[in-house]
Amino acid sequence: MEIEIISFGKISEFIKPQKLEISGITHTDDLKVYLESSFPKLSGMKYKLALNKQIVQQNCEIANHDTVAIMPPFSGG
Amino acid sequence: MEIEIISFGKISEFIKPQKLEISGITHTDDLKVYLESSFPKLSGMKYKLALNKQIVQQNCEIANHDTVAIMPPFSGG
Amino acid sequence: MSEKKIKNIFVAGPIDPAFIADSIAKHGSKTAIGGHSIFMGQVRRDEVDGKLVDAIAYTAYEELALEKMHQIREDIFEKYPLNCMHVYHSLGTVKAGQICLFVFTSSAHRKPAIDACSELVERLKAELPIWGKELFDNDTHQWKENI
Amino acid sequence: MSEKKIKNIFVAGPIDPAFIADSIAKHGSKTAIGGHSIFMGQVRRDEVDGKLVDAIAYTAYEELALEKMHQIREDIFEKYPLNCMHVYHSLGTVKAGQICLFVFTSSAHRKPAIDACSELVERLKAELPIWGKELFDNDTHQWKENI
Repeated sequence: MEIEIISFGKISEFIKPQKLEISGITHTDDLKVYLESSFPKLSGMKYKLALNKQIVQQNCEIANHDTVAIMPPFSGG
Repeated sequence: MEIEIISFGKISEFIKPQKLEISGITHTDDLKVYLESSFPKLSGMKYKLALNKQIVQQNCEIANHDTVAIMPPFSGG
Repeated sequence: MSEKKIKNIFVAGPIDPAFIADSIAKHGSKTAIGGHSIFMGQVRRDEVDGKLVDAIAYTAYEELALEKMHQIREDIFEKYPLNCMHVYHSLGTVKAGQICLFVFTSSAHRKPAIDACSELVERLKAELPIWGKELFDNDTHQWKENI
Repeated sequence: MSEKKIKNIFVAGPIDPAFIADSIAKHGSKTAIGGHSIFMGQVRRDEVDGKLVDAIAYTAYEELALEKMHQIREDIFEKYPLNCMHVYHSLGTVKAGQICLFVFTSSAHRKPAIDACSELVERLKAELPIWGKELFDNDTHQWKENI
């Protein structure tokens, strides 16, 4: 299936917005493993995912055409 | 001796600034008794004294020409 | 003992929002500041026995209040790492909806500014010899009491 | 479920003190209010390894941030008896000394406004997907991290 990836803050410097063709990945925990191997810089970093504009708090199922945001720690204010 | 009396807030409505000739009164505790008998409305009220611009926390000695302020509870802000 | 510089905190009548904006803008050159905390007291149109508060007339034992404020200021500066502290209180008549108290603290990080501001407000209300007379719409009045 | 009205909190560039004054002045007609609490974040000219921060460039995951802010707003209104709550955050470039965050709460008595304001600031910093990029005077940058 195909998902859309967006990223923010310092992560946006090495992961550009893109469509990803993934297979065998059904949940966000699997996706994290996949992302960290595809983008090795990510593995040492603190980050959170948001799935379709919802922050991922626990392992969530991913569907075709979902949007996943990769977000480093927030620093507003 | 002679002392000067000033008053504030609701107390200023029945005790006007004035000089008081007192005798036999040497400390603020005695003065309170005297004031409450001279101005009966004062006796039911909460108030503090200030002696020469210092709030009276404990019984203080009064000297000739001192200024005593009679102050109801504060309500600034 | 070092020489005391007693600052005035009293302003005649209400505190203008433009004055507050000016005060904020002046801190733009203080680039070590990261957080500002402000408290403002506003006169409420309270209803008491069917009468409405039109305004509060403030009086103070000014010399004692400024002396006391000086102590409070020193205590707060000693307790919190502040860059700035400003306090203004109205004297005279302040109408309902107008501002009678303006407390403004600034620090590098947010916590000291926030904590100092709220401690200042508590201490001012409890310790400064200031009195508010609530003026009702039928020309009667009542002396306010802080609880 | 009731219809959600998602309010925008983002403003382009720094928050002008005149805007803050306007916001304060508008509350003059709300005569049930007795206390206002304000927090403002200001960009610090921090020094990092000999370089000075000239400005912070803010970006956000706007839709998620506004959704989250809506929840926070509802939580805070439920927890405190507030008359008003206003939050503004900059996007884009804010120079050292300029204001990037403005939080404004009002209530009949002082305590709810003060407590709600400080809780709001904590929650915004922790929960809103906003990122600050510190721009140094030698054209390098560093991504800020809230501690």
